[in-house]
Amino acid sequence: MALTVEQLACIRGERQLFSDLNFRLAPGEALLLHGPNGSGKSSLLRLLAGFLPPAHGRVLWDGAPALEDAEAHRARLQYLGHQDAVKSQLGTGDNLLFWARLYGLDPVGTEQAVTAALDAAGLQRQRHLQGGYLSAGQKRRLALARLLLKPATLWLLDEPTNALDTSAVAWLGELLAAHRAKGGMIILASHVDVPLKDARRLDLPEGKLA
Amino acid sequence: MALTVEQLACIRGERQLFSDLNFRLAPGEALLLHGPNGSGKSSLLRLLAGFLPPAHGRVLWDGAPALEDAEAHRARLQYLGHQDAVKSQLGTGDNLLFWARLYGLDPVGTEQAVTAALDAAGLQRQRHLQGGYLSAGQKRRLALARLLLKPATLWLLDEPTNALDTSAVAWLGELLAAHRAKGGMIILASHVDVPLKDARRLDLPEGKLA
Amino acid sequence: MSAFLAIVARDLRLGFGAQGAMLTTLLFFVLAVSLFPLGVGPEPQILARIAAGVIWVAALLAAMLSLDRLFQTDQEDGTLDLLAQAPLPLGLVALAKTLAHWLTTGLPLSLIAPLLAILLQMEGDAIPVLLGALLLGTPSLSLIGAIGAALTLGAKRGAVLVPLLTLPLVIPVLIFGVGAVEAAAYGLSAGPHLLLLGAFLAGALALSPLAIAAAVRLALE
Amino acid sequence: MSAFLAIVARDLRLGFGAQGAMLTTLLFFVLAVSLFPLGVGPEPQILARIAAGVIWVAALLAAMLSLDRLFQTDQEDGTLDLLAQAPLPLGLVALAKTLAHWLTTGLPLSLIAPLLAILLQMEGDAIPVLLGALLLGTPSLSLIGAIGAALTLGAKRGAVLVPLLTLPLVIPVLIFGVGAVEAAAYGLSAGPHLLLLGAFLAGALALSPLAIAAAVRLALE
Amino acid sequence: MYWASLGDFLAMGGHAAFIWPAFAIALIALFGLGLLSRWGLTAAEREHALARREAGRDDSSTGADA
Amino acid sequence: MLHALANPARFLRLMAAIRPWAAGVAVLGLGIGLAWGLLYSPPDYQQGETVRIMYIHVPAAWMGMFIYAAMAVASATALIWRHPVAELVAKASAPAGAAFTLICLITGSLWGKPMWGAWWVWDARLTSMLILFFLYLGYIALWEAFDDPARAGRAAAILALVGAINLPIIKFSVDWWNTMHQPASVLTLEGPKIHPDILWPLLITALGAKGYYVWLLTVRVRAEILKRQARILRFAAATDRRAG
Ligand code: HEM
Ligand SMILES: Nc1ncnc2c1ncn2[C@@H]1O[C@H](COP(=O)(O)OP(=O)(O)OP(=O)(O)O)[C@@H](O)[C@H]1O
Ligand SMILES: Nc1ncnc2c1ncn2[C@@H]1O[C@H](COP(=O)(O)OP(=O)(O)OP(=O)(O)O)[C@@H](O)[C@H]1O
Ligand SMILES: [Mg+2]
Ligand SMILES: [Mg+2]
Repeated sequence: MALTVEQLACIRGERQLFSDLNFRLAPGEALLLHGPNGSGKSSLLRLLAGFLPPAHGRVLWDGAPALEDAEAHRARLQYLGHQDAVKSQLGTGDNLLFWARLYGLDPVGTEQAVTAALDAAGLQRQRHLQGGYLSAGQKRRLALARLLLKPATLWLLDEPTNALDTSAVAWLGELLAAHRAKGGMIILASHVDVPLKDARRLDLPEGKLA
Repeated sequence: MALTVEQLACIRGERQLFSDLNFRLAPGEALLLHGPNGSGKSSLLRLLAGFLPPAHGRVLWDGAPALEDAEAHRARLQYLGHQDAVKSQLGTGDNLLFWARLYGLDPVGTEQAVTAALDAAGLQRQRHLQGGYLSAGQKRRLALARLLLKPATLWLLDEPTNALDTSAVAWLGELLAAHRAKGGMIILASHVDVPLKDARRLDLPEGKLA
Repeated sequence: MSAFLAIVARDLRLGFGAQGAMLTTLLFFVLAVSLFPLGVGPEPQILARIAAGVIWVAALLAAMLSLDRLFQTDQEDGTLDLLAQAPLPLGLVALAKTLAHWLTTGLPLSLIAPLLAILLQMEGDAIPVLLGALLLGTPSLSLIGAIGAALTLGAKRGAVLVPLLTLPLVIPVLIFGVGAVEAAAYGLSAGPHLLLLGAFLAGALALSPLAIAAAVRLALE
Repeated sequence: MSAFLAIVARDLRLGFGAQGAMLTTLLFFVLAVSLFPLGVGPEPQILARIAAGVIWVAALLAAMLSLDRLFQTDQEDGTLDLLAQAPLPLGLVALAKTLAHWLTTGLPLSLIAPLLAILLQMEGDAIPVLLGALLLGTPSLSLIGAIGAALTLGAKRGAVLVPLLTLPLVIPVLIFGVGAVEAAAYGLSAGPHLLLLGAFLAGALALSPLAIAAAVRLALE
Repeated sequence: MYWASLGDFLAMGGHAAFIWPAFAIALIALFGLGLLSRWGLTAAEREHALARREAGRDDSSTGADA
Repeated sequence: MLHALANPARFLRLMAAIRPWAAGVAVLGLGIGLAWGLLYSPPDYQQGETVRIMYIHVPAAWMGMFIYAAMAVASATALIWRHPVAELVAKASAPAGAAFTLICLITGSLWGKPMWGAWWVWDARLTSMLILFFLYLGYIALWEAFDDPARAGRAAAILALVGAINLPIIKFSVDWWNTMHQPASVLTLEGPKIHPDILWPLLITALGAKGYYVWLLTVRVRAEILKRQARILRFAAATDRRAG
């Protein structure tokens, strides 16, 4: 099990963000994306998640093209973007419940999984509060709690620590470590320090000419 | 010119977030708000901005109740919340242009002010790009650039560094210093280090039961 | 005043993108009206009889289509916070946004309505009255709709009540509007109906900024 | 399947709950239909003559009301990204959301239509046919409308654009729908019309998930 | 030639008010659209040349000037 | 080659080669056909001179329908082979199609006033033409509603295809709708009545209209390609300045 990226290039709106990107990620490994604003970190994550077609190059999973079989690719990854995907009209617990159901947890397991995830994220007290009333950090915690609801090998995280307080950052660190210990892979974009040991680092420069 | 807060308390949805809050801010001073997620930093800022009525206590400006004369209060402050208020269908430059017009800059000054603000924020190249296509950090820069369009004494900033890269954080540091040097006041909530020298610090504990 | 105009100009560009604005609404309106002959059949006498109703229903729909998002998008991206902090009373902000809405819906559709009336074989004498009634009535639709839009923002559980509150308020506009045209078509005086439409508009103009401002402020808490 | 139901259930809660979308649709429908007796006058023959057409056109227009937000709110808060990553083909996700839309618009509107038909003096025999035709036809409206909603994701002036794009495409539904009711009113068999409505629905059911999925994927790029 | 005189021709058997506008509108529409398109092309050519000068690529290797 | 549009030299050369011929066909076809129709063809025994409107009306109707089909084919090409030029061909076709459809509608209603006594009746043929006009306008509006041409192009292509599948159904249903009610008019120039003196100018005008369409395509597609290239160059220039 390994993710290999070969000569990847990305174009947004006729502008080339990066090109000739190569890296390989084995189980338990983590990759930290760095680069100035607008350098293409989020775009790279969206590309790896299969939202954006690569302008050039290949993404391989165990040597086979990863993006072609969209269903299999979806099954092995979890994506967390800049947005929290919290529905403001639904309660905090109901927000998670929906994702648990969507990810196909069985009805009995669902309740337990949601309770466990809320506990882990420190949102027990907010369980019945509408998503719209949560504070910014509480919303981000809720988004992170979703990671616990679906087993996936590859986590793609876009600035997960935004709006988190220190204790939540520590919790995220534990999450990441546990995921890697189970053989998971992580690609994470961030401008600030993230509790992620021995991560490799990929610097994206400002976009260049097509 | 000074902002004084006396015995302030805030209740959200029947839950008391903080109470008996007291502080005083003189020109050139800055206050850093700390506290875990959901402790009420954003609520305090919104309260000071006049969005939320205080549950108890008073906010004074030069000794007079500040929130009663809403118009005067609006005129002396700039508020930057968690959200960037960037319109995705408008171009980056047009986004700023709108705010400049709204703040009553004269037609000649408007263009210049917008160009200067875009330059400062490092968004010259994105001037004609739609707001929706900006990266997260670019949106945040755009929101910060708005601070340059309206002279105001009191800046209320809610986690301004979220999504900013290191160079943008440095720029923000300069902005803050310049504002204080001109006698401005700053109240800023953040979970990470902000380049703000000699700021006083206010810790908000977890909310208690009302 | 320049702040007021800035909001109007921005909303015109946003909702509808300056030039495309009028055109899209017009097209939509023409399309909605042309559905009726397809449903009711092509007989001219019948079309002429229902013409006034058809045009007013299409106008109501056009007004409602983009209305519920009048304040919502601004709230979701944080713009409403800053608009409330603008050097302009919130009532005027609301009025500016409502004006932009009317300029992109009510106004263009009123102007094209006479053409549609001809397609629907409406009585010639009734057509100027139709134009006048629409010009007087559609601003009320925008204003009352804006109250509803603002109420949806703040209302927590009660949002279901919003259509119940606002739609009944537009019924008078529709009744007087249709009434004016019918009166003219039968050779009676449309004056009283138009006067009532005008009075309704005056009332809406005076009261709805207050109601909208109150509702928006509630939503920002 | 459980993932499919989870989406339907969630959208129903979002639709019924805060937005009051269902009530708006119903009220608009009733308001639109009840406006015609005002214009046309109380003559029963004329009312009966236009009843089927008016009800169908009003249904068509009412279905457009909340349509532009079918995918948009989910896109704006990032939910659509995650729905596209769900262990469920995007076409089915789209189908689930469309089903929820129909359950909150087409279904209640069909159920209330017989009442309106009685008010409009429709032939008694035609009323069950009207109900059946609406139940068969309104899902097609939701399906084709969802294509329009997906295509305009991220577009300017989406609210007006969606009906503009979809109304021309759903004209067959209107024509077969009215045809069924009129046939029944004249004592003819409504069977062929209903069959055509069913065939159109089958086609829409088969093809529109593909088109919607393609359009949504485009919007996520 | 079917027509006896120019007057006959212009009168179109009494239907001039319909026939001539029909021809006029059609030709104006086609001609106008053609003209607009030509102007659009000229504008695009100018913009393209400008952009290319700005990009410092005055060579004609993009082959767009065929 | 990252941008398929960066070097569509062959395509542009082909278009440039076609353009003068297309222009010639357009001018000659429209000129001869319309002059023939106005000057030499006989009036109809029933419709009198108004029948001359047919020489614009009918070719315009044909072109309105033909161009939509061409647009659908181009859109399918764009979606399946991801060929950006096909997208631009579809985009460039839409105004031409809308214009011909509008001409058909206007000339038809100018014909209808003397013939039927009404500018407009809700006849099946008229109605389906009106719907076609709306389809064109919707397509154009969708293109205009996006600032990112890549997004707009593919969204519009999907719309054109959905419309193309639905168009025959719409036409069928509208035809059939109109027979339910009293048909509003009976067109008299059907089939055998078409005299060679009428048929020839009609066909020549139609050929001219086709030539006009091809000429318009060569102009508009070229403009679109240049505009896109200019955009690409602009981004490149901005990036260069920054890097250098
Ligand atoms: C706005 C009004 C009208 C519209 C939209 C319209 C539309 C059309 C269309 C779409 C066609 C092409 C049919 C085909 O070839 O399949 C057509 C053909 C024709 N139209 Fe019209 N029409 C209108 C009014 C009239 C009127 C008033 C007349 C004359 C009384 C007329 C006479 C004809 C004739 C003679 C043809 C050629 C028939 C044939 O191809 O066999 N049209 N029209
Ligand atoms: N349609 C478009 N046309 C031109 N440029 C575009 C378009 N869409 C996106 N871009 C540019 O592509 C870049 C996208 O960057 P992306 O969001 O991947 O950056 P990022 O590295 O995640 O930045 P941040 O640190 O701010 O989150 C931005 O510079 C943006 O301006
Ligand atoms: N209607 C309500 N009912 C109950 N609790 C509410 C309601 N509205 C808000 N709250 C709570 O009030 C608090 C608001 O916190 P606020 O947004 O001010 O926090 P913050 O300190 O800014 O947090 P963060 O660091 O995450 O931004 C949250 O804990 C939230 O759950
Ligand atoms: Mg990013
Ligand atoms: Mg906060």
